[in-house]
Amino acid sequence: MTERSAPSVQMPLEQVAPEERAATLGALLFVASEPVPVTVLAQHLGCTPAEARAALQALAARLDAVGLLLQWCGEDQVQVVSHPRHARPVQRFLGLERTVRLSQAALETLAIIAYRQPITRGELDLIRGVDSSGVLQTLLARGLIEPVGRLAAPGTPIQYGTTPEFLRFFGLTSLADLPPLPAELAGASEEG
Amino acid sequence: MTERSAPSVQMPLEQVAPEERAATLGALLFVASEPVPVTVLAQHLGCTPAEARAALQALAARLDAVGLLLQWCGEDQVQVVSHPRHARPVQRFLGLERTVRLSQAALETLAIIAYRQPITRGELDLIRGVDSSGVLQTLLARGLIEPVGRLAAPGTPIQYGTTPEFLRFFGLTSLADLPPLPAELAGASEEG
Amino acid sequence: MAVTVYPPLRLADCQLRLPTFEGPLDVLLRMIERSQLDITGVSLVAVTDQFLAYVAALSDVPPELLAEFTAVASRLLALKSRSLLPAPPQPIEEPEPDDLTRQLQAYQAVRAGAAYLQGREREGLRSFGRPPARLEGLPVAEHLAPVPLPALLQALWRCLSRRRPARQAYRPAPIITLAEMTRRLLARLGQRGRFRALLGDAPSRTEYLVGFIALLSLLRQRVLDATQETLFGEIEVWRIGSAAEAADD
Repeated sequence: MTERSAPSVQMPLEQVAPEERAATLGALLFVASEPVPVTVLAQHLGCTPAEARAALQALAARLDAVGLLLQWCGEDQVQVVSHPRHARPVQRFLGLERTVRLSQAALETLAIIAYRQPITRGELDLIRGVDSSGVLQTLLARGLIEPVGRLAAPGTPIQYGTTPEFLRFFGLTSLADLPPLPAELAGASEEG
Repeated sequence: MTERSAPSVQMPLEQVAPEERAATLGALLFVASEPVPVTVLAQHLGCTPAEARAALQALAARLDAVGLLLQWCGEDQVQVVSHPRHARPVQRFLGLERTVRLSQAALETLAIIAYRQPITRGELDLIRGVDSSGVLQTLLARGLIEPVGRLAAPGTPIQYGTTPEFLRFFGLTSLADLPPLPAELAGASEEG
Repeated sequence: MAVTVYPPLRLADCQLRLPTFEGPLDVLLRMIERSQLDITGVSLVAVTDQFLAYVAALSDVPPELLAEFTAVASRLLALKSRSLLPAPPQPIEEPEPDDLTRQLQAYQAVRAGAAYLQGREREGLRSFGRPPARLEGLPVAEHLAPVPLPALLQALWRCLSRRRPARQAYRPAPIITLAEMTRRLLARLGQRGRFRALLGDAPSRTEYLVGFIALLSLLRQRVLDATQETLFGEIEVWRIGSAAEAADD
C-alpha cells in the first residue's frame, strides 16, 4: 500500500459486519493499485488477520463469476487482477495486441514445407534459391512448423514439418485437406 | 475509451462464448478505468450491443457479492466502481480526507442539471431565479458537471451535463436513481 | 401580546381613474394583456402616481401589497416598452414570465432531487473507481493475420516459377573495353549527336558505364565537346578535334 492509507491504520476502525467482510474486501482490493498486506485489510475490516483470510477465501470463490482473480503475492499480500481466462479480450481491449502479417518469403517457405514435408533446410534453400534460416526461425517461433526428425545423411540435418497450429491457422482438418498441386507444379517441385 | 483501444476495434474479433460474456465484461471493465461505451464492449465480445446489454445485466447482479457496482453513465456507457455500501472502509483505506459538504445552492443546481441536462446557464438561472455562475464554477471545479455541447440558439450558449464523477460522488447506479419528476414537471422539461 | 390584524388589502382595492380606463389596477393589466386596451394610451406615470396616493392614504402598508404592485408595474413596464419598440421581423421565442408558476413547480420538484442527493452525501454513499491500469512494460501479444488457403498454393507457385530462369545456363555478358567503346563512339558520331543515341538501342549497364568513361576521356583530350542542359538530361556531343589520335589512345 502507498503512504496515503498509512495514517488510517493507527485509528480505531469501525467493525465491518462478518457477513459483509468478503464484499468489503472486494471493494478495498478493487480501489487498491498494488498488492495489500492481509494485516492492513484486517485492520480496515476491524477483524483478526485469520478472519480476514477466511473472508478472502470467500471472496476468491465469488470473483471468478465476474472475470476476476484473487492473486497472492507471497504469503501476506493479495491483489485482485483480471482472470487469465479473459487475457485475449483484455489484451485486445487495452491495445496490447498487434496483428502481424506473414511475409511473402515466410509464406513461400511454409508452402514448400507443407507440400514437401519432412524437409531439411538444405533442401529448402535449394528450392527457394536463397538462404532460408531467418524465415525458418520465424515460422518456428510462430509455431507453424517444428522439427520432426533428422535425415539419414551426412550431418544428419534436421527435417521440418507443419504443426497442428498450421492446420488451425489455415482452417484445415488434416494435411490431406491441402489443395492438390497442379500437375506442372508437382513436376517442378519434384525436380527441386 | 482512450485511443489505446481504438486500433483493436477495426480488427475482426474472436467471439467470446455467450456463457462467458458476463465474466469477460467483468474483466474488461475491471481493467478500464473509465466508462466504456456498450458498442465497444460488444465489439470485444464479438456480439451485438443488445447481447452485451443482457450480459451486463447478468454481471451487475453478480458484482454486489464482491462489493462492486455497475454504474451507467447515460444510456450507453458503463463503468464498474466500488459499491457505495462499502464507502466508509474504502474511503478510510484510500486515506481520503472528509470531503467538504456541498452547499444547498450547489445541490439544487446539481439536481436541476441532473434532471434537465443538457441545460444552459440561462435556463438554470430561469429555474432557480438567481444567477448561477458562481455555483456552476464550483461544480465544474469539482468535476461534478461538464460542458457537453452548445445550444443551437443565438450566442450558442454552453450546455452542461453531469459527469461520471457525479454518479460516483453520490454512489448512484444511474441517473434513474434520482426521485422521479412529477408528471407536470416532466412535461415542463420537454418544453424547456 | 397584542396582535395587529390588518384588513385584507389587495391590489384590486386600488381604483385607478385614467383617460382610457377606470377600475382596479389588476384589471388594467389583464385587459392590456388580452389586447382589450392599447397600452400606448396608458400613462404609467399616472398609474404610479395614483397607486402612491392610494398607499399614502393607508395608515399601515403591508409589504405584500408593495411587492404585488412592483410585480404588476414591472409587467406593465415590460409590455409598454415592447409596444413602443419596433416589432422584430419574426417573433423571438422567449420564455414568458407567465411561466412563473410552472418554474416554481419545477423548482419544487428539483428540490426533492436535491434533498435526495444531500441525503446520500450525508450518509457518505460514495463509490470509487479503479486507478488507471499501468500498461508500460506489459508484453504486446502478436497475432498472425489470417491467410486464405489459396494464398499458400499461390506462394508455392510463385516460388517455383521464379526458380526456373535461374536454372538456365549461365551466359556471360560480352564485355566491351574502353578502347573499343571509344572507337564505337567516334564511328557512330558524325559531326554532332546525342550521347545516348551513340550507345545503341539497348545498352547494358556496362556499356553505359564504359561509354561514359570513354566520353570523359574524349572530352579531356579535346576530341569532343559536350553540353548537358539539365541534371540527368540529354548530353549533346560534337567533334572539335582529330579522331585519329583519340582512337589510338
